[in-house]
Amino acid sequence: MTQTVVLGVIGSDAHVVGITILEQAFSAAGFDVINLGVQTSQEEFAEAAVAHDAEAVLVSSLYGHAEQDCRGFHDVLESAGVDALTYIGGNLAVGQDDWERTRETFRELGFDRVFDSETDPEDAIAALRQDLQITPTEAERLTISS
Amino acid sequence: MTQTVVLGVIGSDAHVVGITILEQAFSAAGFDVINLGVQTSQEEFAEAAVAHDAEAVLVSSLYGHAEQDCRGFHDVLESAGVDALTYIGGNLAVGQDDWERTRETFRELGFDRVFDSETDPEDAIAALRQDLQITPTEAERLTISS
Amino acid sequence: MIRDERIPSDELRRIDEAVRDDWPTGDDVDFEEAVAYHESLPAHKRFADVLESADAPLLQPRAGVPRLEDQIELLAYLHEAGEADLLPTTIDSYTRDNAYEKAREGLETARETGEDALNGFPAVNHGVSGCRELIEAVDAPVEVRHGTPDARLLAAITFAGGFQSFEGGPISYNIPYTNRHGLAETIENWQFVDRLAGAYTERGVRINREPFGPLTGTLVPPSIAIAVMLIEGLLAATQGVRSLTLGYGQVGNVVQDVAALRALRELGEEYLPDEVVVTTVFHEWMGGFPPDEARANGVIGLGGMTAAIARPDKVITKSPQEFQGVPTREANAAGLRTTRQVIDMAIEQAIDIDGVEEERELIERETRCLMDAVFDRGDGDVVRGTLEAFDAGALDVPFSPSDSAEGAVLPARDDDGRVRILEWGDLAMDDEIKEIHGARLSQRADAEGRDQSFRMVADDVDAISEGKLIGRPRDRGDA
Amino acid sequence: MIRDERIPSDELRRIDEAVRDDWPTGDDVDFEEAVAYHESLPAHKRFADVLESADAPLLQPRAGVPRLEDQIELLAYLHEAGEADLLPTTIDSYTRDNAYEKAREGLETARETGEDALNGFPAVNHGVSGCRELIEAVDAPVEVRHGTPDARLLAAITFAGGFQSFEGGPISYNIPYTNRHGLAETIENWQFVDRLAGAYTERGVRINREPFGPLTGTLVPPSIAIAVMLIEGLLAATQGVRSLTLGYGQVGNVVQDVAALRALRELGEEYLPDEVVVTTVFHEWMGGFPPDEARANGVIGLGGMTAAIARPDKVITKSPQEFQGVPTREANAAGLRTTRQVIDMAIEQAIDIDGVEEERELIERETRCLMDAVFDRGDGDVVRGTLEAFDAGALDVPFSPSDSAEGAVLPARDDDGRVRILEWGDLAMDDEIKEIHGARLSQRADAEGRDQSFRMVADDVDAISEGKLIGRPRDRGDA
Ligand code: B12
Ligand code: B12
Repeated sequence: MTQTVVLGVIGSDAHVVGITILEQAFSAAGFDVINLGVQTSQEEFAEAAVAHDAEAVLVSSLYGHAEQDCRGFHDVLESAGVDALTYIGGNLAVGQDDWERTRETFRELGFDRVFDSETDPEDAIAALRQDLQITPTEAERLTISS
Repeated sequence: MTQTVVLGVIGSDAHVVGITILEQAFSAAGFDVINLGVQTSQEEFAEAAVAHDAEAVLVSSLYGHAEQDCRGFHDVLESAGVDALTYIGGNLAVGQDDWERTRETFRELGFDRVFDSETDPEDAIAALRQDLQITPTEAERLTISS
Repeated sequence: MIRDERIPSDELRRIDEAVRDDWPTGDDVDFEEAVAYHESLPAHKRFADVLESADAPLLQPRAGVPRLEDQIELLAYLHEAGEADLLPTTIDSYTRDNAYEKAREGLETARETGEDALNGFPAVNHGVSGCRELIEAVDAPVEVRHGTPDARLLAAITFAGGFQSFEGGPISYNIPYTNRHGLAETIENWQFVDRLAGAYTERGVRINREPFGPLTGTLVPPSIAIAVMLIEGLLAATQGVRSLTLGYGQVGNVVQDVAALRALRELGEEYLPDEVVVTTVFHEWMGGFPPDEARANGVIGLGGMTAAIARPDKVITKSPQEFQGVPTREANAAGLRTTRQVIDMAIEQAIDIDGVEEERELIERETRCLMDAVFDRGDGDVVRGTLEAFDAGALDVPFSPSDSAEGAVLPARDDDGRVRILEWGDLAMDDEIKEIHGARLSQRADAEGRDQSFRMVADDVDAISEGKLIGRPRDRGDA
Repeated sequence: MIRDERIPSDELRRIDEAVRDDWPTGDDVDFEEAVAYHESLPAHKRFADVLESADAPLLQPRAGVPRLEDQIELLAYLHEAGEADLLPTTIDSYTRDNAYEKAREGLETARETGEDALNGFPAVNHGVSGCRELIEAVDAPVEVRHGTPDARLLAAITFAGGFQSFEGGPISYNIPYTNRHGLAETIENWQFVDRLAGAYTERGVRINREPFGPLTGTLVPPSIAIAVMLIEGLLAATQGVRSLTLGYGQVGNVVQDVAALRALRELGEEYLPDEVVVTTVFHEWMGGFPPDEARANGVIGLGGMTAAIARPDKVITKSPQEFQGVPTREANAAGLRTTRQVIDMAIEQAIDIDGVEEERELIERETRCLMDAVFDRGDGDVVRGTLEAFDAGALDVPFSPSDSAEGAVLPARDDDGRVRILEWGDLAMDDEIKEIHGARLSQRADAEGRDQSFRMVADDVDAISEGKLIGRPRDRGDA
């Protein structure tokens, strides 16, 4: 059974290269990826998560307005009845900010995991597998023995 | 009347390019330059200063051992009866030291002026003229009107 | 249906008034008074003149902070400590979205808290007088740099505010920057911007216009970038622009970059009307940077070297902190000085590299294919041709976030590191050229012992940030 | 009279014992045991093998601090954070002067106060066991780098201590480094060093020897540097050295630097016996650096670019703090990574520059003139020829602090930035070549509207540190 993830760039941000890579990587890893593209609103994320019964919502932000763009996001998700993991990643602060502070900010906004822009897609995939309790080794073993 | 300066690189230091430039610059500015070359000992400086009745002793050091090399230098000059201005310049500390601290160290060792390696030869010449109370404008005026 | 025709004066006036009604600061614009203001500026602040008369590449950074005093200080610093020849004012994202109210709030927060709550300078909210304060306070020409699909009000205010150069264009500030605006709409918006620049030009105030050459900054094949520059140049010329700086973003292969800059200049001279003064701008690598300042300095060094060989009129520099976020002013100035040192050490040398002419010819042939497709489809009208070519994917931009471009073209590097096209989509290109690209890419695939695939593209996207030019398969080592 | 002949075994033993008597730590050297020790080292610590089998330029920094633990930490850091392929151990100035007692005191002070009271690693005082601790603790091959005219004890101890590469030579570690040693004396000293390296080589432990190519680091004409490399290579080969890395310091003109490195390699292959494996090392700019890290990164970038085109076997990197003093380890590692990034981005590209072959031919012709002068004067004996050539000024090094060289040669850049010779002194050079240089320099003088003079030389000496390659008269601006 494939798991569905919703992916998009939030706010007015149009940096598309990162999610293009992520879409490919998550698809290659066996996920069903709903890619909403750039400049996606909080509501569009919520609607897509509901419509596709997503296990996870992956938010990308590069342009430095992530904090403003994500305020209230988890309320919107909740009101829409979304009960999915939420990850955010990319370049999350304006300027040369301290990463620990940035991570804390987004944890407090409600995200389950916060990734910096050095993140290798494989790390995010590993994290999601862990959070969704998919053991890749088992999955692989199954594939091999099937 | 031309004024004599003794110039040399102290200690085991063999960086010759700087004093080559300085020799030319001080000569062009009208000084009589006694260039002792590299790897000059404290005693050699003192002897030359006495022999040529120098107004100033210009010590260069680039390789980072200036402090060790200059310890006791002013005693040696004094015992030899040298009563000249003493300048030191170049790269005076090992590593990325604080310049103000370095300057203080060499002032305490007895140098009248301490120059960093960004020094333009013209600045050193101007300083020497000032210390020897040669007003370049007057000198120039004399040259022009003579 | 919108066409490539000059906006009549009365229409210009009508739009101008409507646009200026969008936000209170629009009221302060008075064209006649603004012309007089520009005339009062000293020669060394006249952007077009300074750029066009320079005899070596001028350097310009990117920089924008919300508060006026901070922006003044920042630019003065970049001018002095960074030795920048030309200065920028980068506009914040809300203003680019025409969300002037949000920009106002951000500016207020910035003023109250001292924090940079916006990622740029909200020029519309600073208004004509704020802009002029900036122009007067700094001692070099200043350009507005942004990424705004609908930049009409921004242009009206910044032109009146004393800025004499304005980046962007209907394609280059749409396709890479947004998914919210149709191409017809942005062309119409930019016809106004160009017409306004043309109106100043007619009055002797030559506003310099600079289409944004790097597009998505990510492995853009040179001919695609150049075609977009020529189209935007033609559209601007129609509206009366007479000083045009065509742009190009470094791909990292020296031969290809030098060839592309030559092709850009030559085709610019050829395609644009004689009365337009064409200059070129080279952007240091616009794709993903290494997450390490030392390595970033290497990327910048290669950019400077390329600029020294190609001799564009202007270079937009990057900072060693590009990866991380908006750079500190020190890092920004450092990027300028690193670039300056490399250029100044290399520019007096005769460095003629084999193969540049051949590559230039290839790029020119490709560009002509694309331009022909535009002219043919538009029956001679560039606007119609552009709309139809993008609609059909005959013109396309890789990694486009916009639905206005098919986004079907996929680039990859060949074995020498030159950017070629792996997936053509519906791009209007001769078969012979497609074969050349195909051969080069299969040569690389053979060398790497793998198929041509999206994996290769993804590897190339990451390569420079991971320390290499070409994204070779990892397990096969460096060679 | 000393000649170019292999030191007989018994003589080798005699000198070895005498030298080791100079300082207590000499006692711990046992040749047989040392050979066994080298054999026990893993393959990736065998300097010659690692260098000779590499397929891309290996990077090596300079670095030396007094205390053993600090040196281990420093090298480990440069290996990991700097990604250095080969590691150095730079020796302090007292040890270079054979002032082992002063070095001992400095080391003691360093140990007591924690301050770096010496400007390098006093390997003689650390002794065989200290050296081995270092070799074992770090995970790459390590070279001894110094500047020691009489390096016999240093060689005996460091070879026994597990180092497999040793920089220097009788000319290159005399002329630029000291005024206290005659050339005949240093040749004799280095015959011993080479003979000792040869003794290890005979036993299968190929000690890599690296003559110091940059000489005074200041506008050294390539042919002079190459001639010195060939002479030192020949002398080393006579004593049994079989792994030789010939060096060259960047002058900053890309064509000349690439040509010089090619000439160095080709002439090295030609002049040295077949049984010697010749490799080359390129030193990033060895003259005065800009007093600004950002600009210094530009200088380093140009060095990396040159290396990518010329592809030497090894590159010695500079740090952005070169101007200031001994760099922090972070800056040292940064210089490595900046270089790495430029090389890795450029090396897969085909960059063939016009005029390299022509310049290489010129450099080779010049070098042959100098070598002929040496062979002629020595009647076939390189030692005699070298002594007489230096004595007569037929071989000379600009900016030499040593009385062993006439120091009459004065270099200056031509209008393209290539280093030419302005004052020949008694240098043994064909008139035709002198005319070529003369013509190039007068072309520059004309372009600058001034005479060829020492002023021009002084301007060139300062140029790179002031941001340019060529020292143009200041009031005439950049062009
Ligand atoms: C290319 C680029 C552009 C292109 C974008 C083209 C396009 N449409 O995609 C152009 C030139 C148009 C552009 C425009 C702008 N840009 Co820009 N851009 C970049 C650049 C150089 C590379 C981004 C990139 O493509 N990287 C390659 C991809 C593969 O990596 P990535 O995006 O980081 O994504 C990876 C990871 O971050 C992670 N990831 C990302 N999202 C997520 C989400 C999750 C859940 C997870 C797990 C992981 C993850 O995985 C991805 C794949 O490996 C970066 C700087 C850099 N990184 O070097 C600046 C940068 C992101 N841009 C910046 C800015 C400010 C802008 C502009 C606002 C400024 C301007 N002057 O025009 C505009 C914004 C326009 C808009 N509306 O969005 C800033 C952001 C500053 C900040 N955050 O503090 C940066 C950092 C540059 C800088 N130093 O100033 N940009
Ligand atoms: C060229 C050079 C060499 C050449 C020297 C050739 C020669 N014989 O001259 C070689 C390669 C041989 C060399 C050797 C060494 N060098 Co060296 N060298 C340099 C380098 C790159 C340039 C120096 C130079 O010629 N500058 C150009 C001239 C015109 O400028 P200048 O010397 O600074 O002189 C000007 C000013 O300083 C000032 N000035 C100088 N003296 C005085 C005196 C007075 C009174 C006044 C008013 C002004 C003044 O005016 C001068 C003219 O404008 C510098 C780093 C740099 N600056 O970029 C390192 C540097 C000086 N060297 C250094 C070191 C450590 C060494 C060695 C010990 C190391 C080694 N690994 O071999 C040996 C020492 C050998 C010895 N016994 O002396 C260090 C010194 C570190 C410190 N002080 O903390 C430096 C700073 C490099 C570094 N960052 O590590 N070096």
